[in-house]
Amino acid sequence: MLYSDKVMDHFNNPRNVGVIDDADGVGEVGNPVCGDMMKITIKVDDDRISDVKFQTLGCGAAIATSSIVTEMARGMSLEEAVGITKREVADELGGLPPAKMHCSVLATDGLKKAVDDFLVSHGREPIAVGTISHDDPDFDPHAEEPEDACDIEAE
Amino acid sequence: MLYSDKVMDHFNNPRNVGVIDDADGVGEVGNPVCGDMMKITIKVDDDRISDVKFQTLGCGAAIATSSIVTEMARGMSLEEAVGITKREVADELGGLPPAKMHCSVLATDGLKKAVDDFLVSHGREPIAVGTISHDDPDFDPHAEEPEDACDIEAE
Amino acid sequence: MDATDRRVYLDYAATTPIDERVLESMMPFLTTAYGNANSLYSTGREAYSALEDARERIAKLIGADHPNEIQFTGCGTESDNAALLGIVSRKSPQGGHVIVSSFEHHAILEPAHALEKRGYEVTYLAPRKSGHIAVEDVEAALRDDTVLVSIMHGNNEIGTVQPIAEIARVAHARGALMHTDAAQTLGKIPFDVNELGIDAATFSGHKIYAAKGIGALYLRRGTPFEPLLRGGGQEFKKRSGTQNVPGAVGLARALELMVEDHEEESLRLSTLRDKVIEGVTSRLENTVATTLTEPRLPNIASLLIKGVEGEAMLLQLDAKGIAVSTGSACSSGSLEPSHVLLSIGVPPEIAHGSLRISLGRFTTEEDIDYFLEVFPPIVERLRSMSPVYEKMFGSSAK
Amino acid sequence: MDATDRRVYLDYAATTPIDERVLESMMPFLTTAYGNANSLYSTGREAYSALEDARERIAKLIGADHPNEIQFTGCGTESDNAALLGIVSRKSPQGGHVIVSSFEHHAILEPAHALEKRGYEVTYLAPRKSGHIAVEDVEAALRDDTVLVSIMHGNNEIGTVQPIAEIARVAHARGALMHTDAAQTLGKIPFDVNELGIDAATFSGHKIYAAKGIGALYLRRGTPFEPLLRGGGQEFKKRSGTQNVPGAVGLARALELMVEDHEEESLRLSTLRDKVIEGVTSRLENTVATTLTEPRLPNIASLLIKGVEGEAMLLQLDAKGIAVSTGSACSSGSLEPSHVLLSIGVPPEIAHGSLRISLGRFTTEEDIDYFLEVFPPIVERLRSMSPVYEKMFGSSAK
Ligand SMILES: Cc1ncc(COP(=O)(O)O)c(C=O)c1O
Ligand SMILES: Cc1ncc(COP(=O)(O)O)c(C=O)c1O
Repeated sequence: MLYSDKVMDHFNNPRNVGVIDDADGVGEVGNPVCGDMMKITIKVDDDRISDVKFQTLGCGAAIATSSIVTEMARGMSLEEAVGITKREVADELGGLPPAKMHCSVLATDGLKKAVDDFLVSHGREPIAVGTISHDDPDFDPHAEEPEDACDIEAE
Repeated sequence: MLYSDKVMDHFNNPRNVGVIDDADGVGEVGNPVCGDMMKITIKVDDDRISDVKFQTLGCGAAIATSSIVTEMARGMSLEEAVGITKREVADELGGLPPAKMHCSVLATDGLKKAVDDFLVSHGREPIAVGTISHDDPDFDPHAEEPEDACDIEAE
Repeated sequence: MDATDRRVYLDYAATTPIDERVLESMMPFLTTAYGNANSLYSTGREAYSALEDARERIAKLIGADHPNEIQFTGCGTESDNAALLGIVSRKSPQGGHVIVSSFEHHAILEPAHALEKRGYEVTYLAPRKSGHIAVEDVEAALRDDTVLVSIMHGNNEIGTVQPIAEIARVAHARGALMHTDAAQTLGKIPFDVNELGIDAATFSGHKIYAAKGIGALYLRRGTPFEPLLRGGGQEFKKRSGTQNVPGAVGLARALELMVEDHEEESLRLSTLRDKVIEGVTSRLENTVATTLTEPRLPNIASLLIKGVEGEAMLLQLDAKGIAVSTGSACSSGSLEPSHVLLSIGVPPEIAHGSLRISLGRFTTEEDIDYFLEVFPPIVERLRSMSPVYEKMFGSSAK
Repeated sequence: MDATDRRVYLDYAATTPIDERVLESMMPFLTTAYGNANSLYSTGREAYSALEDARERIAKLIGADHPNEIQFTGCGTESDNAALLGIVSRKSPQGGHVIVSSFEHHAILEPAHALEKRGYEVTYLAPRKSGHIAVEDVEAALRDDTVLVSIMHGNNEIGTVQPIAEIARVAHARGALMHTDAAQTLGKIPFDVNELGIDAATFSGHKIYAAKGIGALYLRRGTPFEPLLRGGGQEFKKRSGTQNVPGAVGLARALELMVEDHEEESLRLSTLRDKVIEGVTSRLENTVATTLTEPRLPNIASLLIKGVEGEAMLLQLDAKGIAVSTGSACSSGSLEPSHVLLSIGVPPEIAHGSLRISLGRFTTEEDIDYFLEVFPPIVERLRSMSPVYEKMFGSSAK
């Protein structure tokens, strides 16, 4: 398995790590039992994301997708932010190994949750509810299994 | 498969090749269909083998066993000559690869036939009749198959 | 030296470099002595002699009764597959029962699943918490129709060594045959097929400084066996395919080198291994050795680093030039973390943070010092990025 | 030069030396770049990149649609076994019909026998007298339940090349899949998986100046397949076992070198081959080419030398430093001479006297001259030692 240079850059130098103390919205997704978990906090100004920070427990792809999604979301309208797809996240990173595509879902789902948290806490309708899911919209149950060397063990 | 030096010597420099024109006994064994055939001619003096010559079509082991058996038989009494076993022939050559042990039978059987031919043509009882056989007295049908690399193909 | 130029290989259990003395022994057969070992002319006989010489030396080094009990194969996986499928399907073609441990390498587990599909019953025997298979558990699992017991000698992830001689004894007492996967142990700890009393054993070249692409299978004379690779009848009709003569010659040389100094080397490595374990657990809270129960391989340190994910550690160490391995699911693309860790009761959220440091011939004390210097800040940084570390482990440890 | 010091290798169909350019390409992976291609750190990624690069180059050179259609294996025999057993047992687990030719390599015939034991029906299709499989014979043998047709591309003993594209077409028309054993043809004659229309193909490294211990299997995407070696899931789960990276890199380089100049080389070799045939048959009575019907491989001269036994010729040539091969039973320890020669109707007593001269990259015209000088007296001497030569062949020829 090979990560792109951009993935490695975002993994080694993740942007926007941390927690916004007076956050307007908070999203938490994932589960340590599955090996990855993400918490994202946002500041919202005029229905735009003015600041965003994340914390992630997880593999290289989990951390890199978290990092890039914060970069993508900053300055976006809430509608736009909720619309970011896992494919866009992966593309922005110059691609992800097939076995790692699910990590992009963590990042987009976390962001959606944070936006909804902001909306609901302000008495508004959530945008993302129902669309949040760890299910991969691109998932094709009949596709061949990901053909990638990371899919195997090194001994 | 490795032939011993002595096998290679007898193969490359076979002793007593040819046909004795006024032979007292002639033995022919084998079959070109099986890939090997031997003809042995003997002179007998006073019930001893005074001269012996052979012709052989066959592999290295067939030629080498033919050659050594003529050396062994020369000067022997007819009784002694008929008593040479395939194991003795192989031992005399410093051993044969398991897959080639059957070649020693060709040599001993040829010699026996020549002796019997002499006896019968002189109105005497054959010694060897009934003992001549391509069956290997050492053959064990329950033994493992010969474990030797010559037992396989080189591609 | 600039730290980032430094290269420290600590993954000898995954693969080893070829020792240059091994490569040297192979070179004639990679260049001038290229004959097919099955050809009758001198170039072939030269290859044949080298092959048979390699076989004899290996046979002797593992205490085999006869060189022909060694077949050369293409890898450890092939040996494992051939042993499991070949013995079981010949000894008991109509079905029966097989025992393997649940922390075998996949090269055993997968053929075991294949046997199940063909109608055999397979018991996957769990190790005890210490990471060892208990003889009495094998005894309890044995049945009258047990055909084969296959328990690995040394575990590749946690380094525990199983009581193979005792297991073989109880297996034989019930009429079952015994195979052991010795890919990780050969040359590292004493290995004698008669002392162990086994019927078959798996070896892999690239774990002991020989080449990739060569393995061997020990098969005691008379053991029922059906070949996995069929064809020209090489290797006493037990493994067809033109023999990899340089590979075989290298394997023999490699084993000789391993056995030559295995006592000193074992001591040297286990000292370094203990230094790794002590160094990490004393420098970092919430870290623990996976198991410390003997017997263990001298060269494997298995650690659980709570609250971090293995692949992340691995990649950060790689950025510092250090090569290690993890049992995290994320590194393998599977959904579950290492079946080995789960088998000994490590919870998944901890197993994701496992780290395997495996040492070898070229590991120095400086390598370990460098690792111990570089590793703690990496863990601390990753933990500081985690949304749950404090919650899950922070208070408990402080 | 003293004649006995001279070494002339004329058995390239048995195995080839590693080309030094191939060995050079392998060397980094035999020394510093020893990583396991499945490891995530840089040493592993380096090996992974080299492996995938080798796969891509091979895929391109055989016209494959996707690099993942190439799996690396341990030898041609493994590829043959995996293809036959893996495709048939996955496509039609409940049984069915399989067609192979009767002059396949044993690496196909033996697994075919194994399929028969498992309840499949196998047709062993005989070649015509010319040594070629006729398309209409395949067509006639095809049935509605035919699962797979496996016909070798180039025959290793007599060098005939089969009409694979046409055979694949008729096989597909009846819903059967098509495999071809291309161990002897890859790189020697044009080989494009799409032009041939095949679903699977076998390659072997040591036949094309790569190392022993490496082979490959082409498997068209979507072809049903069950792995022969199961374990860690390498090679897209189709062939487990730590990959032989140096072997794979060498195979790619070797194929490149083959393809680079195959047209000139083909011409050069076929000229030398014809010189061998012409030289022997004109110098010696009662000798004949086994077949002269095209298409044939450029590098194999198969001769029938009546009234002598093959092993004897072979050993006498060896004493002069010349390496050749024979289809005589005596050289293989089996009871029957070459099944290939018998399959095209050569009587056993003639087949025992077969000789295969196979040429390659390092064969020179001087080599052939030397062979042609040395060979006739050997045959004459052996014939003069034969008790039956005059009787069987003497009068007919004189
Ligand atoms: C215990 C064990 N068994 C089997 C294997 C498989 O060996 P190979 O990679 O040579 O196929 C390995 C290593 O990969 C191993 O560690
Ligand atoms: C036509 C053919 N198929 C298969 C093989 C087997 O290849 P390997 O020796 O690499 O197993 C060979 C040569 O040995 C061959 O000539």
